[in-house]
Amino acid sequence: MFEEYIIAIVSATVLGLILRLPILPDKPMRNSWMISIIFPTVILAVGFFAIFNYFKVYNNIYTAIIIGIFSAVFSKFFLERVFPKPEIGEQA
Amino acid sequence: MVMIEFPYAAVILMIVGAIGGLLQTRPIDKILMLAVLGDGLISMIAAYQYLDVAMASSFMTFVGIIIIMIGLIRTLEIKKARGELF
Amino acid sequence: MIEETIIAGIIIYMGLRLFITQDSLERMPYLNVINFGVAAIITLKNPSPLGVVTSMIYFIMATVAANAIAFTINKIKEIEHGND
Amino acid sequence: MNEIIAITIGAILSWINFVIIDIWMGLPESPGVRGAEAIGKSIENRGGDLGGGYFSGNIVCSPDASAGTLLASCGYYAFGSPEGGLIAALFVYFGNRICADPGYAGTTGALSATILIWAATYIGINPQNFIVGMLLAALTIQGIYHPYSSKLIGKMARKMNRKVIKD
Repeated sequence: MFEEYIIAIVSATVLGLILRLPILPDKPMRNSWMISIIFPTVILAVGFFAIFNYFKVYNNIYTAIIIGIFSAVFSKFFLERVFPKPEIGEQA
Repeated sequence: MVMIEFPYAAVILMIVGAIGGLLQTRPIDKILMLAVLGDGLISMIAAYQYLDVAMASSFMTFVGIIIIMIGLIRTLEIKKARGELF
Repeated sequence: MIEETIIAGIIIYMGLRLFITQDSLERMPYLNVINFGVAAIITLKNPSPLGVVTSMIYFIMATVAANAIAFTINKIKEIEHGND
Repeated sequence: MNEIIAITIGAILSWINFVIIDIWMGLPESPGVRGAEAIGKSIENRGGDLGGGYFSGNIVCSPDASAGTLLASCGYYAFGSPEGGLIAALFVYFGNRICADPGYAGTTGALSATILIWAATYIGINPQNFIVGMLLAALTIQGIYHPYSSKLIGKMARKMNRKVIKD
């Protein structure tokens, strides 16, 4: 039950370290926009795997590893393009 | 013990949105009341379990409100640049 | 059943109070409570995964719309009274 | 009569959860967007506190820990297991990024609410009590009377060292 979540977290962390993501954000941590391992890569990995864990077919180890790799690649290369950082004084 | 069914609350929301939108005079208040009317309509749809209609109308209503907002700001800026506002 | 009664009562109270109030910036927190109530009733009426996805999409889109409305109220006030 | 006690306990737990996390993540410090600043100034003009006003404006303008608590309890109730809370954290993070916010408060609130509900099911409090309780908690902050609630939030923020940053 909980092993697949841990495997997804470990997979995301290892690929994030290979891709040179920082581990923690900048020091005033509650208003920095830096993308790091513990936020949001691990959150993305756990959330995506929870969707697959609800359907009882795909909750095996290989899906967990693939989800971890996908979330690390997504947060490294595509997250800034999908949800860009707002300019100063811009609305939603 | 008194029990209130939910559709009465949705009906009251829709009446508040409609009459409030009639009584207000500024455009921004009219659009805020339009948002209240959309809330009542979506909750009434979802209370009778038409979930796909509720999902589609929650997209379309609020995206429409955002587009109306952008048009309102542009209109007021053009009016101010021409000097027609005061 | 008592949950539905409480949520309906809160929504009726907030709707009437939003109808009475005249300040347009004071209306925004009341509108936020109405959004909370509608997102709660969607899940309570439909306890299924599609129901909770509908509730999440509704709440996020309503919050984006409330953000746009508050921004526009501020912008209109700046335009009418000069940006100072 | 048992349900009323459960709803009361759920309301108190979710109130503590979202107020503590929102203040800890610095919502009373500064308005994130321009609309939140306008709402805060309006509440201050009506006799409230500026930090509490920024708190209310930030809750209105982006899904923070209050939305995280509500959607996590909704997900727990619909899915019947803690996976719903994790999915709610994912959705709240995406919604926060749409609304021009870094997204720390929403995801932290959703995950802590998931843990809290999972612990509370052992003492007989169901997730639907948490849904109604979160609505009651949001009503006490946003709906009753704005000056009193903003003064309470301002006092708690000053005690937790999250004052308004003036520039």
